[in-house]
Amino acid sequence: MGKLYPDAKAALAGLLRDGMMILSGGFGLCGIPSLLIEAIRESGVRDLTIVSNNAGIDDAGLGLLLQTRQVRKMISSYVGENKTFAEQYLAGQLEIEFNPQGTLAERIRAGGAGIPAFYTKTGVGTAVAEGKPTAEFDGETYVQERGIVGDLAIIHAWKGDTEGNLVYRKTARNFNPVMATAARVTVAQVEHLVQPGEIDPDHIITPGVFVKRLVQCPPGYEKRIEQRTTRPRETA
Amino acid sequence: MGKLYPDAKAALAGLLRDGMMILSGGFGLCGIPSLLIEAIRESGVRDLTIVSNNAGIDDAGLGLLLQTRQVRKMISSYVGENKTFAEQYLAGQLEIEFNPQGTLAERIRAGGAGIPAFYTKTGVGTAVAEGKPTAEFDGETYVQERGIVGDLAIIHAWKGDTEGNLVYRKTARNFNPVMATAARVTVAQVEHLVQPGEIDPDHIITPGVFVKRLVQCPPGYEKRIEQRTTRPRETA
Amino acid sequence: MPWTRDQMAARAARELQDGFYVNLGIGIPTLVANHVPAGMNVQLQSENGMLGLGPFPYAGEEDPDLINAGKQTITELPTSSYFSSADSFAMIRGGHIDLSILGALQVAENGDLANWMIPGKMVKGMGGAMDLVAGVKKVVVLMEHTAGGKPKLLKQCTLPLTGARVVDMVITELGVFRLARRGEPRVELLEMAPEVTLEEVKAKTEAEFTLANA
Amino acid sequence: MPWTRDQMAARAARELQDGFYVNLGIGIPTLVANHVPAGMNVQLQSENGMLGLGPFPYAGEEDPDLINAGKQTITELPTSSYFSSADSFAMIRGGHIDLSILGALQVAENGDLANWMIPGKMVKGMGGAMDLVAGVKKVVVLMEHTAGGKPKLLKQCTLPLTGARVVDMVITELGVFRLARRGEPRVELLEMAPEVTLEEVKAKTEAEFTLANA
Repeated sequence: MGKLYPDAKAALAGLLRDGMMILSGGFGLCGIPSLLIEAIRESGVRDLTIVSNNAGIDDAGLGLLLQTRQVRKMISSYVGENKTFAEQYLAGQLEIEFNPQGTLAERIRAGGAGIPAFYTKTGVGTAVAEGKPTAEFDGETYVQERGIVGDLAIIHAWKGDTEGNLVYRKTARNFNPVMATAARVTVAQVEHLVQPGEIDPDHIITPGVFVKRLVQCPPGYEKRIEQRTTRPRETA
Repeated sequence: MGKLYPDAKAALAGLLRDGMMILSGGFGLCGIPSLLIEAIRESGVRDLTIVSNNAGIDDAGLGLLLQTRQVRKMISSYVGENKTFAEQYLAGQLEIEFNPQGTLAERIRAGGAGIPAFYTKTGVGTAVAEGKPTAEFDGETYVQERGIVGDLAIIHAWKGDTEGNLVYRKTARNFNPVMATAARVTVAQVEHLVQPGEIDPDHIITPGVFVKRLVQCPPGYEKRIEQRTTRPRETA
Repeated sequence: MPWTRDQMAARAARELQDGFYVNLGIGIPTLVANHVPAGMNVQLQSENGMLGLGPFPYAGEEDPDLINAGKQTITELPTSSYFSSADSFAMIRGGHIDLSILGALQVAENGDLANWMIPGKMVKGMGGAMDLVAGVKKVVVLMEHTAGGKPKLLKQCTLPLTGARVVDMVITELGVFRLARRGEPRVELLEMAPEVTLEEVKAKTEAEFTLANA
Repeated sequence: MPWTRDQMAARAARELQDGFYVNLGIGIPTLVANHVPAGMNVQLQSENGMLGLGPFPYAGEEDPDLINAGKQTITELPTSSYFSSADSFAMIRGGHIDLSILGALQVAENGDLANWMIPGKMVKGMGGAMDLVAGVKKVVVLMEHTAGGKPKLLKQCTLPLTGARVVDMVITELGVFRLARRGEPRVELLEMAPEVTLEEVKAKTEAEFTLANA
C-alpha cells in the first residue's frame, strides 16, 4: 500500500471524526492545504479544534470551515482577516486561544519532537502567561509552554515523491514542515508529484517518515494572493 | 567589512580566550571543522570546555586539542574512538559530561532558539537524570534539561556564500547547523565558496544571520574516513 | 515642525548598522526600508520565514508563494533564504535579530509595550509581536505621539501588554526617547523634531522624562 | 540447537512490517538489514542524520561525507534524505521511528535496559541509545543469552541503566521473550530455537518468565 491517494477525499478517508484536533499549515493564504480543507468541508465533520496561524479569509482557506460552523475552537496567533470569525466569536459560537506566533510554532515543533514542555521569555508579564508555571533561569523569568500534538495535520508542499519526501517553495514553507511532524497522521497535498530520487536528498525539508498520505493538486490548482502589492516600473 | 577571512587563523583572531566554551560540529570525523581545530591548536588557548558529539581520534579532529592538553572538559555523547582521551580521563586530567546524543543536540538547539530549558523522556530513571528536576506531564515523568550557549561555534559546510548562507553535504550535516545557532560567534569553514545568489534560497540550511566569519578550505583539503567499510562487487 | 511619517522612518533608519539583521513591523516601520544608507548591508527578516526581503514586485510578477508577514507580495534578493516558522522564531527568540522596529498603542516609562489588543474591541491576535519584543536585541517603537489627543507614552500602560520592559527607544513625530529595559525605569529625551518645543513634548507626554546630557 | 547470529537477525527481521522506519544498532542488529523480506518497504534511519540507508559502498567509492552512526561508510538510496542531528533526534524522541533493534549488556524483568556502561571500566558514552529506547515505538533487544556464563536477562539490572522499562522484546540464541513496558512486569517466552529445551532456557535465565499461551 503506497502513500499516494487519487484525491483529497480519498486521502482523508477514515481519518476524520467529530471533535478532533487538526493542524493546518500555511500563513495567511500562502502555502495552505486548500484541497484538503475543501475535502474536510465536504465531509461535514464538526466540533473541530484547528491549530493554524491564521483563520483564512471569509471565502478561502479555513474561512470555509468557519462558514459551515464546523470549527469549535481555533488556536492561532492572528485572525484579523476574517469577518466570519469575528461574528461567530462575538456571538459566543467560536472559541479562540491566542498564542504568540513563535510560541505557537515552538509548541508544535515540541509536540513533534517529543518535548512535552519548554520555557520561553515570550509573553512573560502579559496575559498569555496567566495561569502558566514560570521559572527563573540565570536570573531571568520564563514561562512554561506545552507541546501540541494533533490528531491530523494537513499541509501543502511544492514537490513530493511517492515516499512522502517533501520540499516547499519560498515563503509557502512557513508552518507546513513543523506541522507535518506533530500529528498522529499527516496528509500532504503536493503541487508536483515526482518519483523517489528526483529530489536531491540534501534538499528534502520533510523526510517521508512524517507523511502518511499524499495527494497531487490537479492541473489549474489556484493559489490566491491576499495583499497584491506592487511597485511602479522604473522609467528608462 | 565582509564575513570572509583569508585563513583559519585570521578567522579566529580576537575570538579565543582561555577557559571559553567552544561548540564543534561533526560526527566522528565526518563534517568536522579541521582547519579551525588546527588553528585553535596553533593559538595555544587553554582550559577549553568543548561541546562536541565525539572527541575525534588520537591524531585527528578534537584529538589534536587533547594531545596538547588544551581541553579541560568535554560535553559529548560518545568518546570511544580516542585513546588519548581515555588516558587523560583516567589520570584525572580531563572532565567529561556525558549527554545522551539527542539531549545534547536538543540542548544546543534550545540554546540557539532562546529556550533555557525543556523536558524530555530521554534518561528518566538513569544516571543522567540524577540531580535534575523532573515533572509529570499527562501521567509520564520527564527530566528537565538546560539549553547550551557557547562562546564560539566552529563548523564545517559544503558550500557557503559571502553572506554566510550555508549548505551541507550528506551526513556531514550532523551537528553543524544546530551548533551554528548556539554561540555568541560562529565561524564556518566551507569547501566551496560561492557568491550570494548561487545557492537556491530554498536549499539554504544555515541562513547567513548565524555565521559571523567564514574561511574557505584550501585546495587538497583532506576529509578522513574513520571506518572504511565496503562490499564486494557482484560478479557478472 | 513635527516630523512626517517619512522623516520618522528616516530617523529610525539611523539606528541601523552595517551587517544588521532587522525585522520591520507593519505600517510606518515598513517605510524604514526606504532609508537604508547606500552601501550599508542590512538584511530584513520576515517572521513568516525569510531573510533578505526584496521590494514589492512589478505588476504582473506577483508570486503567491512569496509574501511578507503583512501578507503582501514581495520579491527575493541574491542574499535571500527561506526557513520554516519554527526556525524563524528560533532565530528571533534566540537573539539573532539585531533590531526590531514596530508600532505601539502605548509605551510605559519602564519600557512596557502594548500594541495588540483593546479590550471591548474585536481582538485580532498578537501575531509575532510578543516574540519579537522578547527576543530581538534592540526594540525601537515608531508611533504617533498621541492618539485622539491623548498621550501614548505613559506612566503605566492601561492596555494589555505585548511585553514587559521590552522597549529601548521610542520615535514619534515630536522626538526620540531612550528607555531602560533593566534597572531603574528611566526615560530620556534624546532629540526633538525641528521647531518642536520642550513644552509641547511635555504637554503631550504623560511619562516622566529627563533631557539626555542635561 | 541455538540460533546463529544470522538466525537471530532473521528472527528479529520478522518484527518488521511494510512501511516501517527502523533504527538498527551496532553489532548483530546491523545484520537485520540483510533479512528484510523482498517487496517489503523498510527504511533504515541512522541517528547521525539520514533516512534510507543503503548498503556499504564498493571499494573505491567510499565517501567521507556519507557514514552511518557506527562511523562506517555507506551509500544512499533513491528514498534517502539528510537532516541535522537535532532533527534526527526530534524524529526519534517524537515517536516517529517504528522500531529500534539494539544490543544489551543486561535486561531486567520489568524492561529495564543496561547497555552503555560498566563501572570501573573506561566509559565510552551512551551515544544515541538512551534517546532511541526512550523515543522509538517498539524496542527489540538482540543479544547473547549469557555473558561469561552468566545470565543477562535478570530480575534486576546491576549495571547503570540506559532506560527504565523500555524493552518490548528480547531475542537471544535460545529464544524470544516478550516484556511489558507498562503495568505489572511480565516476561513471556514466545519461542525457542530448535532443540533448545525449556530447562536450558530456565537454567540460563535469572528473570522469572512464563510460557506464552501456557
